[in-house]
Amino acid sequence: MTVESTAARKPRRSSKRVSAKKPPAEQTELVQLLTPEGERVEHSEYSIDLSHDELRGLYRDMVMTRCFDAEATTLQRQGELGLWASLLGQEAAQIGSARALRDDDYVFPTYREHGVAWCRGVDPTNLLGMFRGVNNGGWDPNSNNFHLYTIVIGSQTLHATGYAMGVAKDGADSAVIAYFGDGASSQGDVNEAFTFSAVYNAPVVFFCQNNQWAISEPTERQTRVPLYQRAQGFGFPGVRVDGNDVLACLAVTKAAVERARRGEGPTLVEAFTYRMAAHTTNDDPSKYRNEDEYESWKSKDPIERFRTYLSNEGIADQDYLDAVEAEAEQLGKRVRDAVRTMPDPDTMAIFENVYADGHALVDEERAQFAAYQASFAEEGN
Amino acid sequence: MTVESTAARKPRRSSKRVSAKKPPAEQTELVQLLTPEGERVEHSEYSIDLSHDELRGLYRDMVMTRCFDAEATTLQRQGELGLWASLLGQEAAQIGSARALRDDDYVFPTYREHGVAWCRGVDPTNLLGMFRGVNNGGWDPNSNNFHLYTIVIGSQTLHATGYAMGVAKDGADSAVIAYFGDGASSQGDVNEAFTFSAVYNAPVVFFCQNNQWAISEPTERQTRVPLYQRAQGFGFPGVRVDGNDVLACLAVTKAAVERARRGEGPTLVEAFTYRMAAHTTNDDPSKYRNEDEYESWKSKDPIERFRTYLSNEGIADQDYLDAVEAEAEQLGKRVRDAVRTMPDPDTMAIFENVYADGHALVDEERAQFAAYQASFAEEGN
Amino acid sequence: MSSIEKMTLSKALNVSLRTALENDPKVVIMGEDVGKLGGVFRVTDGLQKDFGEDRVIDTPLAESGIVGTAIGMALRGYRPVVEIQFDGFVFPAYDQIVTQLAKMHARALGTVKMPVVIRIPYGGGIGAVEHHSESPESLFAHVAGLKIVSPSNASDAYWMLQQAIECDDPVIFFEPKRRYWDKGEVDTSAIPGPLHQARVVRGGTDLTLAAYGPMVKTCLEAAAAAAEEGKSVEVLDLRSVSPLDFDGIQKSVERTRRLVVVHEAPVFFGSGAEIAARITERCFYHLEAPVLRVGGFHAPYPPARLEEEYLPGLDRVLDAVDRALAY
Amino acid sequence: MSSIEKMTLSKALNVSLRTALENDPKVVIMGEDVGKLGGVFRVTDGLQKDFGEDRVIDTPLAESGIVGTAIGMALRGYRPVVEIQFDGFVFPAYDQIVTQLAKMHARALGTVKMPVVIRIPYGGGIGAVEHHSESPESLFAHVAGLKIVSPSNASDAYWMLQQAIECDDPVIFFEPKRRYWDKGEVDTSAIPGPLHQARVVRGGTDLTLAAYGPMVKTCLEAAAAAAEEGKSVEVLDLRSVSPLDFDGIQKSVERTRRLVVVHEAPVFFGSGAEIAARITERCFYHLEAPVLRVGGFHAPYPPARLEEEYLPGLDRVLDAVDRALAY
Ligand SMILES: Cc1ncc(C[n+]2csc(CCOP(=O)(O)OP(=O)(O)O)c2C)c(N)n1
Ligand SMILES: Cc1ncc(C[n+]2csc(CCOP(=O)(O)OP(=O)(O)O)c2C)c(N)n1
Ligand SMILES: [Mg+2]
Ligand SMILES: [Mg+2]
Repeated sequence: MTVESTAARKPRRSSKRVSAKKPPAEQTELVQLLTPEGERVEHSEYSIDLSHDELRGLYRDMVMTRCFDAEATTLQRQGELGLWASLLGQEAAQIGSARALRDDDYVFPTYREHGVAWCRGVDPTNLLGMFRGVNNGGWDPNSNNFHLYTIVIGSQTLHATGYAMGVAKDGADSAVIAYFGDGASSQGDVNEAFTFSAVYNAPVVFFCQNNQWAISEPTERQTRVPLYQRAQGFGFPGVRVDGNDVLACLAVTKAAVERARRGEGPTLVEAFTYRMAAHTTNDDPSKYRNEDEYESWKSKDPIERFRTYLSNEGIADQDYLDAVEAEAEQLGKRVRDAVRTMPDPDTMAIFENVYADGHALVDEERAQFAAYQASFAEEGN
Repeated sequence: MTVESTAARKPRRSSKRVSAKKPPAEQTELVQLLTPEGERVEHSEYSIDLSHDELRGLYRDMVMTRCFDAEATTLQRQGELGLWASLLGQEAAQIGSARALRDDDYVFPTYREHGVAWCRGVDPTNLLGMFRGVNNGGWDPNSNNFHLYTIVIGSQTLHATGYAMGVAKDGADSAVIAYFGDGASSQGDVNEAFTFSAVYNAPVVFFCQNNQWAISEPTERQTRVPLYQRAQGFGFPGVRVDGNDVLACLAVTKAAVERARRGEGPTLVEAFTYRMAAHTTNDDPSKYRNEDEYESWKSKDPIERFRTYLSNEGIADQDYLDAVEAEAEQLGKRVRDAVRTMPDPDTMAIFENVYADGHALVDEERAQFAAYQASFAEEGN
Repeated sequence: MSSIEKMTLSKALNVSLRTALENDPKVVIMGEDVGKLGGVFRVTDGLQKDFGEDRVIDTPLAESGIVGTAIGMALRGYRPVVEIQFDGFVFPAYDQIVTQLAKMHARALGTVKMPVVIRIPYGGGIGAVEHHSESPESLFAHVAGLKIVSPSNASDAYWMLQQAIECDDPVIFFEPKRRYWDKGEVDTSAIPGPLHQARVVRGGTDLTLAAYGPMVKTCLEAAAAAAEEGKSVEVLDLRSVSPLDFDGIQKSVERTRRLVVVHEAPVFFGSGAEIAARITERCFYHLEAPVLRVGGFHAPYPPARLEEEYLPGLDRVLDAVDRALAY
Repeated sequence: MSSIEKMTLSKALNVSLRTALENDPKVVIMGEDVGKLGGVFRVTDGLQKDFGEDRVIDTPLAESGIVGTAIGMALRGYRPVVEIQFDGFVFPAYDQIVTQLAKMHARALGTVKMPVVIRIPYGGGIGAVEHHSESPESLFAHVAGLKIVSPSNASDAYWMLQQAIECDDPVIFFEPKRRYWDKGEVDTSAIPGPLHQARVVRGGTDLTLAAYGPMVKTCLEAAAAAAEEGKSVEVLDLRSVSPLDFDGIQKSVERTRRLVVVHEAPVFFGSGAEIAARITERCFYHLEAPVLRVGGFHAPYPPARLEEEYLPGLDRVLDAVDRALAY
């Protein structure tokens, strides 16, 4: 028996897909407050009114984040980090959404939310610990209400939902935000998070950065309709926002967060953006995507467009831009120095924090290993 | 710190739910071809044109199934079965959907699809093996293209999707149908099946019997919008059909199956029905639901309404109805006898079929156990 | 003031949950059918009625979701006690348990705690259909970050659950479902011993039988039968699978010089393997026979009509005792 | 006609997959990034280009879905070879593997077969972040219905994968990722030995080191180092974890009278436990020392900068050898 191809079905299938997909999505469904050319436009549902200070702040956040990210990539090339997952191109999605939050809100990131971490006040060098291989998560989640980076795709969405259920139980009006990617949308856990959050009306915002790639797989391998539409099937609203438009990301996230505060339950925000860099420093995108796509997205760069807007509107002058640049360089230097002097963990850290209340076997193995190590020291004497 | 209730959020939450739910759903969204009073109505999208023989056949299927089911319940009470999961009330959903299939289509059931099994030609006594505890699945799935009963909620939906991917690969125009319950809709696996089937455009029909209960939990614990709407978020159509209307179930399933054959991919059918019996013979529904609900659904009984229709239209006379009744009693008797004489499995069956290609440890344990057992025989001598 | 009462093991669990809900407002119960129904084994019977839907939460039918949201609630300061309906249905939650729940405390360098209890009715002997009779404890014991316990009687059921809920680590609490209806005395004002310590439930000098959960009773019966034949068999109720009380086992084996480990779970890669390996290392010069294991076969749990022969019963335990004594 | 070629272990896997795709139209490859990218380790490099998207299938990012649909395809007559991207990401698929894949053949009373191979790059030593360095084989070995193998060299990689794909049972194929770049000779026209048989890769008389996958190389190095000190250490490449070749181990241990088992996975409830328990039972009167185990600690796999000390290396193996010989 030979294996026939599915060709017979394919033409219909792909024609189906084309008709169901992008053209309407990108144009009519996408919330945008700033065009790629840096022109401010209004949206019927989402508006925003920020002071010049606040606007400049968003710019600064994005520049600082990008600079930090570039520094980390360099540090990886120099062997100071084992790996780096760059957020290049996703600054607007991250800064916009994160700046919609209050301090008492809680964030559940993936492994790529360096911009969000920045807004939460997490020291950037802290983010590098796990990429350098000195720990598996280098900060106390509760000091900035910013949970640890989560690598197992999608699992944090359930933690966010549970946390939000707890918030509701406490009668607090905080909101919770869960970040995840387009690839993650396929995981059972993410869909269970949709179910639980809807059923319990949990105050959580699902913020999906659709950067159009899950390593080498384009979003069509995960869904045949725009991802924001997924929410409707679970009974809560979904909205697609221009992920390279920091103002729109802020406005849309703010609206979602406020819904959550008002007790109206979850919202899915799909930030339509693009992963400008490789998946991680281990990855070689030339294997699976072409230069054209990259170029077309370069012209939609989130920082460029925002700078154009700020300059055109006279909100930021060259001095300000230069000052931010200088500050970013300072940050880069600080991070560089900090990483290079970051101490390796003590070997015995292997046995630390395995349990909060202790475990006899860990104690036994710790003691044995210490004795084993001491035997070398003795030999060395 | 005290735990406040979520009361502050609750009013809004529940008002939200009410407005989003049943009233419109049941009336405007529900596909119906036969009213609870047995009156034939037309539907703009779904029609059906069956011969009198075919119509009588559907009636016979439902009556035979119900009778078999009742017999199994009795056998459980008598201790002949360890457990029984009754389909009482769901006959129309099962017979209607199953009669929409061709022999070369493939069925993936839960543990309650006795009516579907009947339509596929599986000998009813075969279904009882696992409930009697003589096996974990008593038939060859390929002899009737009816897969084994699956107990781990939702997992068969992925098997169905994979099978359908294989069908497409073979270039065949068969369809696959996956049965599952309202509770199952919450499982990650079911949602992953939606994703895979959509992405690969697999020829599969997801047939959800929303019998409104997952053991003691009402459907509101699984979703706050009607379940058929879930499909849309994954990019394929969902439709809600009156699950107590055998004609509508047949028409809607047939349309979905034909879509699959034409290479248009998956469809979700939600058959809105009611679990008239306990979850299983172990369950006591009086703990969690009230008599009223039961009574109101009794008046929508799928067999009653179909009989009324057949009688009113002169499609079946009393002789026919009596003949079916008699045949059903025969079936009951046959099943009763078969179960009572069903042999217990041989002890050594424990070691059979663990592997297809053998495994040294199984061989070793089999031999040891045989020797151990033989030692008693010797002692006995 | 005495507070000793005779009750079934499942009732003891129910009372223990009630006490926990009363004592700590952060304790919440989550699971399928734990509310109005009170769980399929009635272990949470009446709790939702008395503590409300906010404390006793019926969840959607999704085990990964249950454990995943429990983790989130623990991060928020709650102490969720999660019910998995049957042993065979814990696997959809396996990823959340193994990659998240078990590792969160370490990942956070100790800054967050994971006081989550996962209750799982486990084991066979109740004539159930597939997936309702398994003993998956080994699949969790290998994973660092989890604690695993299993009571064998009503008193332990009450107290060990109290201790599990008070523990700041995730505890998988395996309930011996075929012993749910066994009655025993529970003293709710006693001071319990350490959660992870084995207990000698019958003294003996010729051989040690080590078991936990449902097999403790079987071992006691076997020891009684052996006594009639003049063999003095000690029975250890291990109570905890992670950590295992190797000190306690060693102490017993140094006296009896023979050890048989009994569990329902398959022998291959089961608890008996770990116990045999470590005790052999610790007691190499004491052991007069290899540590023998009695347990399930390397086969799926069989249909109900075969379980009596599949499950380690009196005869198979005694057979192992005889074999060990024959060395 | 000779067909011997020197290639890396990962290349041998690639060639093996290519051969399987050529020989059997029912073989399909499924996984995340297995298509254009050729997998994150390039094991499927070039295969989609040559065999098309219908044979080499990029899947949605959902491991349960991958294994679940592979089961369905196997039911339809296909022979899916599934790739899980890293060890730590197999757990979302655990339920499908344990409750469905492993049990389907038995559930169907033998009427259906489950020829599904699950390839998992596993183990540490590559300086990766969390979840990318684990060795979860024990968590599968306890489950009946699965077969578990792990090659240690290029030739075995090629042949064992051929055999796994030909096998009508589900096989979990653990690939020692830190050995992917090690070169070895592969004779693609040889006649391979049985898939589940251990192999003596270095003869010796004083002690047996048993290992599989990545640790075989370490054990060979340890044996060489021991030889310099005048100790004759035999090294067994177990190759298969389920079934374990107890006959092969026993034969070796009856000669050497001492056994040390080495694996990266945590010792507690690891393969070493099962081997120690059973070999002690089989060779009770032969063993001059308890079976010792060298492996991971009961702790999450540590961050990369600690893995050198965490992983069993030459020194820790030699330490165990010395301890065993000291008895
Ligand atoms: C459960 C699981 N499976 C596989 C992986 C390997 N992996 C890491 S990132 C990634 C792609 C994620 O794509 P997406 O969700 O779109 O996020 P992005 O990386 O684009 O930000 C994969 C497959 C993982 N980390 N976890
Ligand atoms: C993974 C899993 N979790 C829990 C159960 C226990 N269980 C058996 S049936 C059932 C309810 C199923 O409800 P639904 O999907 O609506 O199907 P119905 O029984 O109503 O036909 C539950 C929770 C199970 N079988 N599998
Ligand atoms: Mg992405
Ligand atoms: Mg139901």
